[in-house]
Amino acid sequence: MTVCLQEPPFDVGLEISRMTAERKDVGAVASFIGIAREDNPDEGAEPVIAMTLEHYPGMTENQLLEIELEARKRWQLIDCLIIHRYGRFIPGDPIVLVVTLSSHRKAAFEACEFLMDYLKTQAPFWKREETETGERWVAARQTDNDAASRWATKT
Amino acid sequence: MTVCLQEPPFDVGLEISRMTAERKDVGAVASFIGIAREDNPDEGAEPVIAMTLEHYPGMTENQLLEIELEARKRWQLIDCLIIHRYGRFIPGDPIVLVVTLSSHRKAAFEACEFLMDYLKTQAPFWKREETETGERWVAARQTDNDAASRWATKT
Amino acid sequence: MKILYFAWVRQKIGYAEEINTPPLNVKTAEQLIDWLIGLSEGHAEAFANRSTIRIAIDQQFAEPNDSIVKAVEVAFFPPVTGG
Amino acid sequence: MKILYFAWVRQKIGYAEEINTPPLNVKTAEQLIDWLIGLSEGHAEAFANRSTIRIAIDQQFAEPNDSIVKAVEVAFFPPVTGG
Repeated sequence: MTVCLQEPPFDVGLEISRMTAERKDVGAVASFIGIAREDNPDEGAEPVIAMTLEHYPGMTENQLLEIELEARKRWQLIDCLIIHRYGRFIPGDPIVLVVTLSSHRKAAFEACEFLMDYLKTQAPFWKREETETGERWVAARQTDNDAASRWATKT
Repeated sequence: MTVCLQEPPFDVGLEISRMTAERKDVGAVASFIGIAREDNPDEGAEPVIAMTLEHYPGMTENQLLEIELEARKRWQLIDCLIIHRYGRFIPGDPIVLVVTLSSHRKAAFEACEFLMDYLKTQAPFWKREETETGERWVAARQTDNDAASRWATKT
Repeated sequence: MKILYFAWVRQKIGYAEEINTPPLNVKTAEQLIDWLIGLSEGHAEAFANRSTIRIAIDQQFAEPNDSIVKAVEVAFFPPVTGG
Repeated sequence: MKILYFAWVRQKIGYAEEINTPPLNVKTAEQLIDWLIGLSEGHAEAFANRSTIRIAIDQQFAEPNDSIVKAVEVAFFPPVTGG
């Protein structure tokens, strides 16, 4: 069970290998990688040159740990990993990695999706995008709130 | 858009790198790895020494292609990959890999889960497990049928 | 007509494949099973519990009532357990 | 009390952090905002649309009515957009 807040990139193959090495009880590994995109369809088609992810040092780590704890309470996970980067990214750069290990795929999939939904709404990160015409803070998405609130009824 | 039916192992990190390389439109990569487990709780705790996956040559490839096509019809996928192995496996060996790429995470997650549910029920594979006391064919799981039938209403 | 068997259906029958020409009145997958049962004890045993048998006609999943009249390849097997 | 600002709240105020001692009658996060607004034009601008402001008290998400009386650190920021 690991959460990492870091600037450097991560290696998804390596992380999954580490987590599954020597294990015979893992039947399912679900993973998700969030990547910086060039376009932001919500705000028109103006290409994004780069984005900077600001965060709240201290609180971010706490929230990542709380989100991870919540997932482990709700699902039978053998292991799980959250790596969230901060700093400046160009389109194509991976920003976040979530990996969940379970005996069966349902728990692995659900926990992975839950973790992403909660990261989007519960972790203090803010995105600023650079385009040719300037910079702008990315607005929170209602669809992210809706996605996260799906899980509230299951508590 | 690739489907592979193969005996050799796969490298999830390499596959994801290949699929995302040079792209600026991918925001979400969901992946799933199915791994041979030692225990089969459905049939008691007798440890599994190895398992052999038999398939229907010709039909298997067709079904993988059809399942992949169905996922691409239902979700806006930038790319997707199915690798399914056959042959003899020991606990810890990866058997199946599904990777889905999309702009947003909802499509990537849903398509990945759909592909796994359909692989479990629509692809002609049969598992035979070896234990200390002998061999047995793994029975189909009702939970797999239930999981697959969730998607039927969305057609 | 090529008839294929997989998993425990194959094991009970004793081989994976046979080329056979059923009589003209055998028109559906179900009727083909009725006819195959007469071929050997292994066939009878393999098809003893029909609700557990799945069918593919020319590599497409099929139902017991589906026609095999134009089929080149018919396969019988247990419910699939891949993934 | 340490007061932190992030993202465009920080930009409008002009700095990321201030140490301040609000008067004793400032007991909730909402009242703290009322008081901060008087400090500078930047503060007033940052808090102009309060429904878009999120609050953390001692690094826990909080509501406008939550008490800040014992708080060591209060943060104000827009809705989060990570992941």
